[in-house]
Amino acid sequence: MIRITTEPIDYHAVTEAVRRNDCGAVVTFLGAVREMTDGRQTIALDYEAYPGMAEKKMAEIEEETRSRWPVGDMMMVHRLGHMDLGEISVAVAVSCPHRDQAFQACRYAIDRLKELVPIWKKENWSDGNSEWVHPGS
Amino acid sequence: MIRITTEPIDYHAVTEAVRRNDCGAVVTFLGAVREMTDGRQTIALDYEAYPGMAEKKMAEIEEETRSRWPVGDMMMVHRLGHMDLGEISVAVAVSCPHRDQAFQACRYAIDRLKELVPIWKKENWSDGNSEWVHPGS
Amino acid sequence: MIVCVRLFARAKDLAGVDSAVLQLPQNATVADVRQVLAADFPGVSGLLARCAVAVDGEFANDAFPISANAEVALLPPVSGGQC
Amino acid sequence: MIVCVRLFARAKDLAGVDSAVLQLPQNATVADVRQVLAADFPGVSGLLARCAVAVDGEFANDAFPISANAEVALLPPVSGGQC
Repeated sequence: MIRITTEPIDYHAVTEAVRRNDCGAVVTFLGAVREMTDGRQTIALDYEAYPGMAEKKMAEIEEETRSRWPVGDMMMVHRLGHMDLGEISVAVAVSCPHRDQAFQACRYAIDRLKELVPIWKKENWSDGNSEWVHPGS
Repeated sequence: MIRITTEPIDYHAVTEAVRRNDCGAVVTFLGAVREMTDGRQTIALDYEAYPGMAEKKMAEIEEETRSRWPVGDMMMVHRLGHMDLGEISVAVAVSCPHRDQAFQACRYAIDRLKELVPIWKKENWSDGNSEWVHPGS
Repeated sequence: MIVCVRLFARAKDLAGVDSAVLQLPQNATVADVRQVLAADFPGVSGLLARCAVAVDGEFANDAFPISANAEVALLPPVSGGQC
Repeated sequence: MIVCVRLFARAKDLAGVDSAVLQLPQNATVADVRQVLAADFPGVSGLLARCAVAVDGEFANDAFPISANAEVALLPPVSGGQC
């Protein structure tokens, strides 16, 4: 299951959605707005997506992940728009029979999401500046 | 933070307890009563601990984990007693600045918990038999 | 051939628009999209080499052909690995 | 020297008791605990070699000395790696 939303992420619901009796392990990853990055202080982030393609890539990542590990269920949710310090921007929950599988599958899914899904963030620094984060500059 | 309880684990509270503004990543592991093990069907588990030593070992594992990764906060909770299919027996939540750290630290903590903490489980099989799980037999 | 290109994040800010109508040659490819974008929006040219291009919602390399009704998008690097 | 040993999980079921009072020699070690346990509770002897012994809440090897007021526990293998 994948979802893009502008509402706060109910990560408890995301985790509940993947629990299954045949899965002894659930791993949930939460990405949150972090205060300090390379010594600079963030007060908020803005997330923007290329709609349509973002959902499509997330669905592909779910398929990839399911093809590699015995996933019982998985759910990936990304929030867009303005988020304050500490708010959750992304949640990925994966259930598998065993914990090794669940850790690997969840890690793979969030790594691929951050690599492939067209969603960008703009840092709003405490000094009043703001800038899009485009690694490699 | 570590806790041993006979009550159902509120894993949402466990995760909330480790969220911090300086941590962009939270990883939560849940271990649940799985239905099938090596082709046999479980209907319930009973967990028993060596009280005192179990808490002490969990506290040591928290210290070990904090010494290896920049953990913002972490919480490990193990439930004891009788648990039905799907119920959560253990929850481990770890926050770190970055996700690589949080995944590694959470994985390490649950692996060490399962290796070192004197807590045992008894499988109650659907055929009416029950047996303690002691790997290596 | 006329094609509409969507711009995101810093590319959008640098161009000052979130979409641009480009005049492309017949049998144009993604390489032509990049060239015309750089010419029409000089402010974007520095970022352009680091951007991916998507055609109809899929990453496309420079040789990928552009059809007249394609949806084209310029995608700056995503923020991978930062949390 | 009299020492009380706590038993858990299958060791407890096999012995039929959750604690046992052992008569140990002076200057006894964990090895003596194992030997006397096996003699007093033959049903446990098969599992014994795979069990750890804890003294005062810490894992202890066979050479570890036992004091008269030590808390000793026999710990069958834990269920690591099963979820």
